[in-house]
This record gives sequence, C-alpha cells and structure tokens, in this order.
Amino acid sequence: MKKLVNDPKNVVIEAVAGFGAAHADIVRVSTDPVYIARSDAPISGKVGLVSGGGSGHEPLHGGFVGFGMLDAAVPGAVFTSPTPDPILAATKAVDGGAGVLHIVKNYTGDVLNFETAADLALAEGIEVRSVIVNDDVAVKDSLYTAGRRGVAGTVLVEKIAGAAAERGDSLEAVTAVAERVISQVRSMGVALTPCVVPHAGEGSFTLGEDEIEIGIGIHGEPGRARIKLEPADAIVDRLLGPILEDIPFVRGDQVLLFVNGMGGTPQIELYIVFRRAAEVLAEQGITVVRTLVGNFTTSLEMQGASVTVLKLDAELTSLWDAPVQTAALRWGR
Amino acid sequence: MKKLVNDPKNVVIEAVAGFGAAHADIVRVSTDPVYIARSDAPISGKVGLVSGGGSGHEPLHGGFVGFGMLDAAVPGAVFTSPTPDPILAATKAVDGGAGVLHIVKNYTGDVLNFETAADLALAEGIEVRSVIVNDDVAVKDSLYTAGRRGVAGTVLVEKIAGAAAERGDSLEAVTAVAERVISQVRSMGVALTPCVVPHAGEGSFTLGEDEIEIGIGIHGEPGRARIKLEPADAIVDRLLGPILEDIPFVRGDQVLLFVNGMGGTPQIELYIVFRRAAEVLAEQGITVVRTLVGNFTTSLEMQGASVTVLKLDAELTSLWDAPVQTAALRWGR
Amino acid sequence: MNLNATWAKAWIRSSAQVMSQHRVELINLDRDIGDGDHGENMDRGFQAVLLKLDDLPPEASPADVFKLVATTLISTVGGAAGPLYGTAFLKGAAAVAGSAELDGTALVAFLTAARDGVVLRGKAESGDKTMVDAWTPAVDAAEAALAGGAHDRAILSAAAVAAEAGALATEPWIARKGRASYLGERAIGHRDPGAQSSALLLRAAADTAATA
Amino acid sequence: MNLNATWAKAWIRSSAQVMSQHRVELINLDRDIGDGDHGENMDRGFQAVLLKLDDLPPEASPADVFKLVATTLISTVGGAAGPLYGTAFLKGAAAVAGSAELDGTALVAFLTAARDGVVLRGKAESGDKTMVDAWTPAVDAAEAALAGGAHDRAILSAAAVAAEAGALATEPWIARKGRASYLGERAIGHRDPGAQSSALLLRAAADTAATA
Ligand SMILES: Nc1ncnc2c1ncn2[C@@H]1O[C@H](COP(=O)(O)OP(=O)(O)O)[C@@H](O)[C@H]1O
Ligand SMILES: Nc1ncnc2c1ncn2[C@@H]1O[C@H](COP(=O)(O)OP(=O)(O)O)[C@@H](O)[C@H]1O
Ligand SMILES: [Mg+2]
Ligand SMILES: [Mg+2]
Ligand SMILES: [Mg+2]
Ligand SMILES: [Mg+2]
Repeated sequence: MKKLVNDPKNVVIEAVAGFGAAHADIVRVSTDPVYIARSDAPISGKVGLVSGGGSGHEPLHGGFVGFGMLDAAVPGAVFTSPTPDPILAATKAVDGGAGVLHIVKNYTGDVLNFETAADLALAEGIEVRSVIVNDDVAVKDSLYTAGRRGVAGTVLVEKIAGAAAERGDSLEAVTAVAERVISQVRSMGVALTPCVVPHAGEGSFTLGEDEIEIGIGIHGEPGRARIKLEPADAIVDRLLGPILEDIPFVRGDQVLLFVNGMGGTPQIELYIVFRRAAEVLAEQGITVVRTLVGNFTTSLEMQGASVTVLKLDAELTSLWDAPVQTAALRWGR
Repeated sequence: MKKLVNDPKNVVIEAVAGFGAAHADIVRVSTDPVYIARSDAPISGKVGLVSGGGSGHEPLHGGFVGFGMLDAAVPGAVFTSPTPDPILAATKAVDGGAGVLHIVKNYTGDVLNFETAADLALAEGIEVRSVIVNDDVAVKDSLYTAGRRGVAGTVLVEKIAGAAAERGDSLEAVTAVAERVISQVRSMGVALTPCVVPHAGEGSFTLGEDEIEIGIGIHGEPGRARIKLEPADAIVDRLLGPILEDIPFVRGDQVLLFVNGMGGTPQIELYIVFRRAAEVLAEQGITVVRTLVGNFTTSLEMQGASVTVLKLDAELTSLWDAPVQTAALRWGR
Repeated sequence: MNLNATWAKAWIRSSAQVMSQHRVELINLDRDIGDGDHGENMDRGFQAVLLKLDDLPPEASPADVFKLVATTLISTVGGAAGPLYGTAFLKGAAAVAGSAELDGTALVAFLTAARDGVVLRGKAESGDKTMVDAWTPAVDAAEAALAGGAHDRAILSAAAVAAEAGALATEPWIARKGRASYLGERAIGHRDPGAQSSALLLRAAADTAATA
Repeated sequence: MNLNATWAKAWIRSSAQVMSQHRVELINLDRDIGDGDHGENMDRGFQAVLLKLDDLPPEASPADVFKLVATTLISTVGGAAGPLYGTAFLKGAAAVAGSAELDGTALVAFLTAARDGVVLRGKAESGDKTMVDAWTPAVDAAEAALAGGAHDRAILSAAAVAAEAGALATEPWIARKGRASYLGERAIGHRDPGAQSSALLLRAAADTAATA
C-alpha cells in the first residue's frame, strides 16, 4: 500500500483539518467530535441539512457543505459510518430552529447510527427528519436484503434538498423534496480495480487482470456480476439497462445525467462514458437537460465509474440550478 | 491495462465529444481539427486565450475553457502535443480582433508546434503572443537542458491571464500578467504509482512496492530522486523545500497554495498534503490567502500530488477572485 | 471466578486483547463479504473501552461495567457493529441491574437481553447470516444448560461453544441483512464477521470465568 | 533502383511498414527516458502519409513526395518529432526541388538540408542525445562517400550504417535536449528514441534503393 498518509489512524482527522484550512471561507471544522459545518451555521429559521457516512467517498459529504447545500457533514472512519455523538453534535450545531433533515445512505451502520443520533436530538428538543437514499439498482430491493445501497445519487439529493432549504422551505417541504429526488434517481456502477483502505493496507477485493465488477458498491462491495473487461460503450449499456428498466422513463422525459468517477479513473474516461450514456438516452427519446461529470462520490482510489439518472421536473430543475457554494460544487455565486 | 475506453485510437476524440455534450452551455467542440472553444467565441475586442497540449492531464486544458479563463483548448493525442493545424484553427476561431495569447507548457513538442501555429496565424494577419510556463522546480533550468517543465502552475496562469483578458486588457497587458504569474509560481510533484497511456497499454515507468518518485513530471517523466515511501508530511517537506528555495519567499509574503492531485490519489490524501504544506508555510511566516485543492493537472490515473505556490499581490489576487465559469473551475457566476 | 464485577472487567479486558489479536482475521472475513473494517472497528472500540475501565469506581457492579462498554462501543465503533453491540450491552446491563454477582439465572437473562437488543436494532432473524446467528444458539444453549442444572461457568461455556458453532454454521448461507446481503449467492462459503466476533466475545467470557 | 520518385515513394512506404513494426520498440525506448509515445507518434504519422501517397500525380518529383511527407508529418505526428521530421523533409525537399532523380550530390544535399532543418528547429548540437546524433554522422558519412567517388546507393548505404552507429552511440550519454534532458544521469544506458527512428528511416531508404 502506497498512500500519502502519516499514521493511518489519523487519516480522517488530518484530512478534515486540511479541508478546514483550505476552505475556511466556506466551512468551519470541529475536531472533537469530528464534523464539518457551514461557517455561518446555524442559520436562524432555515432547515438544517446534515449528512455523513464513512470517509473515503470524498468530496461526499464534506465537499458539499456550504450555501445552498449541506449545513454539516459528519465523516466516520474510512468506510465506517460515524457514531451518534458527532452526528448529534453536528445536528445541534446547525439547528436554526426550523428543524434538521438527516440525509442518510442506506447502509445498516449509517441507518442505525443516524437513528440513535436523531433520538438523542429529539430528546434535546430538536425536530429531526430522516431520508434514506437508496439509488443503487445493482442491489435487489426486497424484504430479504438490507435494501438498495445509497450511492452517487446522494449528491443530487443533497443539492436539491439544500436549495429547497435555502429558499426557506419548511422541514416538511424539504423532506418531501428530498423524498421526491430519491424516488426518481437511480444509479449503477462498475469497478475496474479495487481500493485500499488505509488501516487495512490491502485491496478491498481482488479482480483479475481482465476482470471488472458490474454493480460495485462504493465500499468495494461486490455487485451483480464479475465479467471480462469490455469496451466502454458495452459497459455503459450494462449500467444504463437496469437504471432505465427500474424507473420506467418514457419518451420525452427530461433528465439529469450524472457520470461519477470512483476516484482513480482519468477524467477522459468519464467523458467517454458520458458520451455513450447520452447517446443511449437520446436513442430512447429521453432528453438530457442537466449534466454532472466528475469524481463526486468516490471509493478512495478505485478505478471505475457510475452512471446516475434523475428524472427532472420544473421544480427539481430550478432547485438544481439554484446557486450553490461548496468546496466541490459551485455556481451562481 | 483496464480502462473505460473503446478503441484506444479514439480516446481523445470520444472524450472531447463527451465533454462537448456535457458542457454545451459553456463550450462548443470542433472535431476536425479537434479543439474546444468558448461557446460565445470569438468575443469582439477581447484578447483570445488559447492553450493546449497532450491529452491525459484533464481537466487541463479543456476544463478551463469558458468565461474568465481560456477561449480555446487544443488537446493532442495522449501525452503528445497537438499539431499546428488545430492550434491554428482554434486561434482563428477565438480571435476577436484584439490578438491571441498562446499559453504553452515548456516541452519541446508543445513549443515547436505552437511556434509553427503562431507563424501561420501571423501569416493570416492574427497577432499572436506566446508565454511559456515552466514552473517545475524538479528540473534544473540550465543551458544544458530543455529547461523547466510546465506543470500545475499552468492552471493559475490560465485563470489569472483569463481574468485580465475578460476585463478588457490589451494583448500586451494580458501577456505581461501571464509572464508575471509565470515568474512567481513554482511547483513540484511526487508519484506513488505510474500511469498507463491507453495506446501503450503499460505503465509509463515502474516503481517498486515501496518506492516513490520525487519531482515527477506530468507525463510520468522521472524526477529528482527515487526514494522509499515516507510519511506524507516528510514527502510534502521534500516538495516544498525546493519551491521555497527557488523563489526567495520572505516573511509576510502572501501566497496562493495549490495542492494538485495527479489523478488517482484520493481527495482525503490531498487534504493531508494541504494540511502539512499550509503548516510549513505558516512556520516560514508566509500567509496562505488563497487556496486550490483537487485534480486539476493530472497524469491519467497516476497516484501522487504536486504542490504549487504562487506569490500574490493585490492585482493578482483580484484577478484570481474574478468570476470564472468553466467546466472545472467556477465561481462568481 | 464468580461472575462479579471483577469478572466482568476481566472479561472485557480479555475481549480487548482478543479483538486486537483477531483484528486481521475479522478484517479479512469482512473483506470477503463486506467492506473490510469489522476487525478495525471492534479493535478501536474495545481499545477505547480499555482506557475507560480504570475510571470505574471500585463499587461498580457488573451492570455498570456493561453500561460503560455499551456507551463506549456506541461512541467509538460506528458502522453496523457499533450500535448493535452497544445495544446488546445496554440491554444486557439493564437485565442484571443491581446484581453484584450473576448467578445462572441472571447470566441467562443477560445473554437473552443482549441478543434481544441486537434483534431489536437490526431486525435480523436467525439464518440471516448475522451476529444473531452466534447469539441465539448461545442463548438457547445457556437456557438448556440452566434448565439442566448447570452452574454459571458451565452455562457460559455452553454458550461459547454454541456461539462458535453458530458462527461456523453461517458459512454456507446466503445473507439477508447487512452488507453481505448485497452479494446474493456469492456470500456462500464465507463466515459472517459479526457472528465470528460474537463467538470470540463469548469465548473470552467463558475462559475468563474458568480461570481462578 | 535509381533515386527517383518511384524510389522516394517506395522508401516512404517501406518507412511506414518499419515504423509500424518498430512501434513497440520505439515506445519502449521513449518510455525509458521520455513519455512513451514516440513509436505511436511515428506510426500514426507514417500511416497518414501512406494514405496520401496515392493521391500524388504521376508526374510528382521526389521533392513533391518529400513535401507531402513533411506536411503530413507536421499535421499528424505532434510532439517534438512531428515538427522536427516535418522540417527535415521540408528542407530536404527544397534542396532537391526540380530534380526528377537524385544523383550523389543531390542526395548529400538532401541529407544535409534535412539535418540542418532539424537543428534549425530543435537547436540541438551533436552529443545532446537527440535525432541529430543519427543525422549528422549520416550526413558526414554520405559526404565522405561522395568525396570518395561512391555511387548514390553506396552513399545511402554509408549514411544508413552511420546513422545506426550514431543511434547506438547515444546510449552512454546524458541528454541535453528533449524530455530525456530532465533525467540527468538517469538517461545513461538508454538509446535516444528519435535517433533510433532516424536510423530506421535511413536504413529503409538504403534498403529500398538497393532492391531492383
Ligand atoms: N441488521 C443486522 N442485524 C444483526 N447484525 C447485523 C446486521 N447488519 C449487520 N450485522 C452484523 O454486523 C457485521 C458487520 O459489522 P461491521 O463490519 O463492523 O459494520 P459495517 O457493515 O457497517 O461495515 C456483520 O458481519 C453482521 O454480523
Ligand atoms: N531539441 C531537439 N532537437 C532534436 N531532436 C529532438 C529535440 N527534442 C527532442 N528531440 C527528439 O525527439 C524525440 C522524441 O520524440 P517524441 O517522443 O515523438 O516527442 P515528445 O518528446 O514530444 O514525446 C527524442 O528522442 C529526440 O530524438
Ligand atoms: Mg463499514
Ligand atoms: Mg509526447
Ligand atoms: Mg464492515
Ligand atoms: Mg515522446
């Protein structure tokens, strides 16, 4: 394992300190317990948005703290959900009296720890709602699994719910918008190489020289199938198929197409993926009206990408377009 | 080699097509010859800024085309400078009558091809100036080398010169600002792993399991020394040392600190690097007043990072802060 | 050793040592069908507990020890295992609140409450390939041993053996809860890491009790 | 074969084949002390030339062939090699403009002009470990052969042998131009890729001329 780290035990705390120093205009950082908050939080009367999860997916979530998006992000150890204490501390730090929404990715650990934190916050008189993001169509959603995983679609939930909160929507309304995004967003990813968790020092899984994993999770969890490497276009077709089957997109639909890098894939490849994905959608009569391409929900240095499609309507589009000013996503100010 | 590509020969053309489709609000793309231009180019009376170079360093340069930065970018084959034809075509496409500045990284191929294109443009009546970016302190600048390489500092040159052009500076003035940035910016990088050029299918060099290359170039060219892996802080010290020696920064100086990822390094590590770099500068009494952290000048999937320091003054700072709207760098609009 | 506060502390100290020794094994199990952090999580949590054990007042009861374990695991482990083990110790502590020493009945109550806590939080059933598949056989074996007239240490030993067998038994199964559930058929042939850490924990409890 | 347009085209066709055959070798040389694209660049360029050769009118002179090679290499190779080889062929073409067939004197003029073109653009001196170190020995050997009364094919053969020796001679050197100059001492032991491709080119010229 070769990494730009000091003591593997200090990876998260040092990175968060560096993040705070680099973006002091946007965020402030608490180191004990560890969370990242908007520098102007709490904002009186505004619904607070808190997300979090294991580290290693940067810029998710810390890179999305700021005007028009999250009020706080709570990073756990690498690939390990945070404990309730920092979630509670972040929730209290950003509560401006209008309540707080927890945006949680659907992993048992995240759900349980946010649940506990929400209970504790409630006990302290803070109104907390939670939404669970589960956009990964690679996983069968059934009574007999932990349900679908939350992956890159989370970024879109955070942006759009953040815009709703910023314009002054109530906790109920912000929650409803977030739920609407969750119901209309689907993703699926592919890994070409594994990632190495700093404390483990070894690949999270192994792939043969010519193998790829279709339906990979963002923690290196295996997906639907391990297949031989194929041309990019064929891989994109494998990712888009299940997405388009899942929400029956219809001709004339307008969508946001988001190609997300897993961290270690050159940008040039992400655009090759985008090209094919846009082509397939066009063939289906689906119009791409908004786009996002880049490394936004990563798995450390994993090579691979995911494709996310969000069905838009006028309101979601205008919330997407609303100004945002975070370390990783910025426009309009 | 595992990559999300179709035919390796089509990597650049497909990526550029995808880029154009993803950012149609900002750029338009020409595919024969290949270049990326601002969608509103040429802008009458504004100095046009053209940069380019081998592909594989994305978002450099295409990701920096747009309001307040470049008017056009010319991508060559992977790691191979573009030929004069597309440079000439891009130059003509963005000439708004106020002349065009070529921002060239100091590699023999880039210099020669841009030189030829400038000669041809001149022959067609377009006034062209060129600046050569050579910020890499890893390479000794002497009569007996091709001189220092242009690396991540190029981004800062493009941003600041772009802002000068946007506010209406003359070709002479924009060139002078670019030269000033070049004279005050220094960089040095480290590689932990090699990158794989698609058409080559093999690593650009090899590094042992515990080796790193200090002073790496952005095409995987070897640097100053190959050493055993060290903690991040020690590596950062090795990069900052030659930078600070080279421009004699003095106590009280204000600088922009830019930590650049080589493409395959997790963001979390870039912030660990930033943390230490900021600490060292603070110890020297140098104040970091602006920051940039991320993958901006990459070497495909190479793992590693570079540190860039730019000495600021009031004018450069305000040009840095000026609005910019490109695929990879955006604020203020 | 009687199952008093001294035992409770010794058990937890021993557990910390065991988690540290088995850190890599648990990481590897979790890498196979999860995300490769279970050993790291358990080790981090128990090391944190270790640092706090000495702060307990001398008159602390077994329940006080377990409550400390619960809150520390909840606040340091994270992931799925943190809340689950935390709730187990929290509910277990409540079940034996006030007892200075656990007899067979109290021991079974402790184990039952701990298991119920895991089920309450995680909603897993037997056969879902989770830590429940170590805890439930342990509870069953403890109850049977108690009914058969066994002594506290023998009950604990029966629980440990059953937990180990339970963890082993998860290997051929498909998972229906936790990360491994994403794997479908591919989880087959791998032992559940949480079931394994539970077996290690109960083995440490039994072994500590067995020493003078 | 006399050194007429038929030879010039045959030479270039053969060069395209040679660059394609030696693509990986040149990539590997460039990977050692550069950026690993030289074989790809040369192959791409000569394949492009190949596609255009047939468009030449039947009355095309050797100079016309070389001009076509020059402009095509300039517009398809990129990197350092594109402008350098492009200028070489451009200047070489100018030196033999108007000749339907190259005699010994014209051949030496061609080689000299080509070499001078490379030096003009790249400013490298002998010993800088660049393609100049293949071209200059080739020019010198050609001049000597001409002075010694050798025939055109013999001159070309002498040039090819000298270029090969020149490329080989770059191995122990430090580079002072191009990417390899960044390497300092570490360039020692590696042959310059551009010198090698130049030697291949001149070898192809000689071999084509030698066939009936
Ligand atoms: N719903 C659940 N009920 C009971 N146990 C569970 C449940 N989900 C996960 N587990 C247990 O947690 C273990 C994983 O813990 P750990 O790796 O620390 O957390 P994470 O899965 O968040 O990385 C699994 O092996 C399983 O035994
Ligand atoms: N200044 C120069 N003068 C002469 N030849 C040069 C010069 N710079 C580079 N070269 C030649 O170009 C070759 C490299 O070509 P190539 O790999 O195609 O371009 P790049 O270096 O841009 O990747 C070197 O091996 C060397 O022979
Ligand atoms: Mg985990
Ligand atoms: Mg090159
Ligand atoms: Mg785990
Ligand atoms: Mg090269």
